[in-house]
Amino acid sequence: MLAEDPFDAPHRSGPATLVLQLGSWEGPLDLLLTLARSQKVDLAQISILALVDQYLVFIREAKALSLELAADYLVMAAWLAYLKSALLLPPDPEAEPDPHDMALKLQFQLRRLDAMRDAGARLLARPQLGWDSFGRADPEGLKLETIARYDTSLFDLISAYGAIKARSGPAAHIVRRRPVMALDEAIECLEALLGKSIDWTELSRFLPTDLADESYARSVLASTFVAALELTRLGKMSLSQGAAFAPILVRSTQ
Amino acid sequence: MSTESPLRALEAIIFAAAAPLTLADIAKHIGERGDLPHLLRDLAAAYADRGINLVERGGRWHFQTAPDLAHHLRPSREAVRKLSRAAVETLSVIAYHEPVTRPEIEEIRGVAVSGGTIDVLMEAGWIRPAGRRETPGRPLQYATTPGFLAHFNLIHRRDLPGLADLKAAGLLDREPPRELALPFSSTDD
Amino acid sequence: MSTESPLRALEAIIFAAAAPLTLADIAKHIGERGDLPHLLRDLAAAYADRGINLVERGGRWHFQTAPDLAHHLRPSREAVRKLSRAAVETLSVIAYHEPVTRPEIEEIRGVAVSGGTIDVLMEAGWIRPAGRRETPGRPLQYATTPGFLAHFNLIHRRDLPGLADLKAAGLLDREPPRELALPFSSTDD
Repeated sequence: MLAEDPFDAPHRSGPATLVLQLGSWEGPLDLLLTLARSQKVDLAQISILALVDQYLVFIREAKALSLELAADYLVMAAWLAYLKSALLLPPDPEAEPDPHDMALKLQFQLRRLDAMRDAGARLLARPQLGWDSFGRADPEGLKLETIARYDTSLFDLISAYGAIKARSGPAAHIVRRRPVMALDEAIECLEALLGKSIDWTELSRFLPTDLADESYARSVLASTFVAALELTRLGKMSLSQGAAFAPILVRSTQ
Repeated sequence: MSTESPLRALEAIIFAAAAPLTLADIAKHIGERGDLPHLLRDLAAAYADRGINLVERGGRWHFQTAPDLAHHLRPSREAVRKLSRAAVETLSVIAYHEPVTRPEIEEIRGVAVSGGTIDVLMEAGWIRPAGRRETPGRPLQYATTPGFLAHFNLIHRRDLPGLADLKAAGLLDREPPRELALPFSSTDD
Repeated sequence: MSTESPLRALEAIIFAAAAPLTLADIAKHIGERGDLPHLLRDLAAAYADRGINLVERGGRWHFQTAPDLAHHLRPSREAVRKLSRAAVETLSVIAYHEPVTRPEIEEIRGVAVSGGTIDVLMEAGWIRPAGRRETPGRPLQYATTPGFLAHFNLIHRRDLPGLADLKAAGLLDREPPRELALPFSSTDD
């Protein structure tokens, strides 16, 4: 045998005589399947123990060659090592999960993946549209023409017109004057009432108490509060509140 | 291969082609053969009575559906539809105020009229453009058609109930009762 | 019209259509008739030996050229885009297990399915999202399309190569013989 360039020579691994090219496997299950097929028996008859050994040898060699192994290959190796020891131990009825079930499941997975590969190959071997048979390249196309017939009666028509006329007919709008205290007014009031007082005083004490109109009273309350905020912003007074919903205290800073 | 084989290949080639094929085009696929015109005539004869015919147009061959079957390929069906409220209202404004411009319709209805609404009424054959108003912007006017009168069983536009009639019928109330029986409510009258 | 007429109309309709037609599609053009499946079979039989065949694919009918004539039709030298191995495998997993979720595909293949693979198959029009599985996480399921059946010349999913054998062998069961966690099945859970 001729000496080969060591960089060209494919690395061969023990029983499986596989080319060490991890990139060509789609994960540990794929590698396992390739190894299993090298046993040249029906996958249903595969020796799981032999397969585990093949895989572990493969991984060991890969490590010896300092090849980068993806983590999932190592996880699989650890799991298979565990499976192997469980299979070799005297049967333990308490063992959970049963290692023989695990071996069966692994065999099932391999057979299923193998079956799917085979199915894919058989699919691709079928005559394919666009390669073996061809559809019409330039069909005229079919078209359903829908002729709309509108089911609208004269009543629909005139009642619609009636509705428009009713809608746009003369309408009397009565604008009620809502009693409000304007913000300017509230600022003026509060500033005047506060004067030069430097004692903390409840804001509510500055509200008029004799208001009969409830909506006006609410407007006064709101406007006075906003006025207090505005005067505080202008630095003319200070605001204080001990707690949420506690009385709001104000005092002049002038 | 059977003697029929060239015809099979011929029909497959012409069928799958993206455009009608000349004799030279066909020969590229099937190989040069002196009897090609003859084969094509045979194939055309075989299809003559079918729903698909092989025809020659200007030296190019293609399959097409038999002309007498066109009604199957573009069948029409009648769909009964309800006009949208906007369309009915727009139609009524046009009917009562024609010729009327779109801004006028919008003013009367109090809402914008979408182009789609006009299109639907036009497609239904009930309204038509009726010249331009000689005012700034020269807006297009709309009017109803004889088809409109026919559909609503009106001899003349004057037969539309007037405002007084509408009021009497309670149709100027805010919420017109839809089931209201009116003397003129039936289109069969 | 002659008794042959429905077949003529049928062939014209299917011939003119831009895509395979369901019975319902055809009925829209030819009218409802109980013997439509029968007529279609008759028409398919009439075309069986020709260069153009009438075929049913997933309940949809279309004309296509006979596969044995591919050598006359194949665009010379035009490279077919080859599916990646991952895509072929994913496609077969979906076809044989549908409806199937992505975690299930990953469990069967033993590796994560890249989004690109699903995309390629979706773009080819061969797979489609098929609702969510009512299990925790409500994962999306995938199934094949009529286009998949048409592309691979399958009348029905039943005709997938080896489907019956795989089913009999229990290899298409959603649950493996026992519920056990293997290391490669847990990565995406």
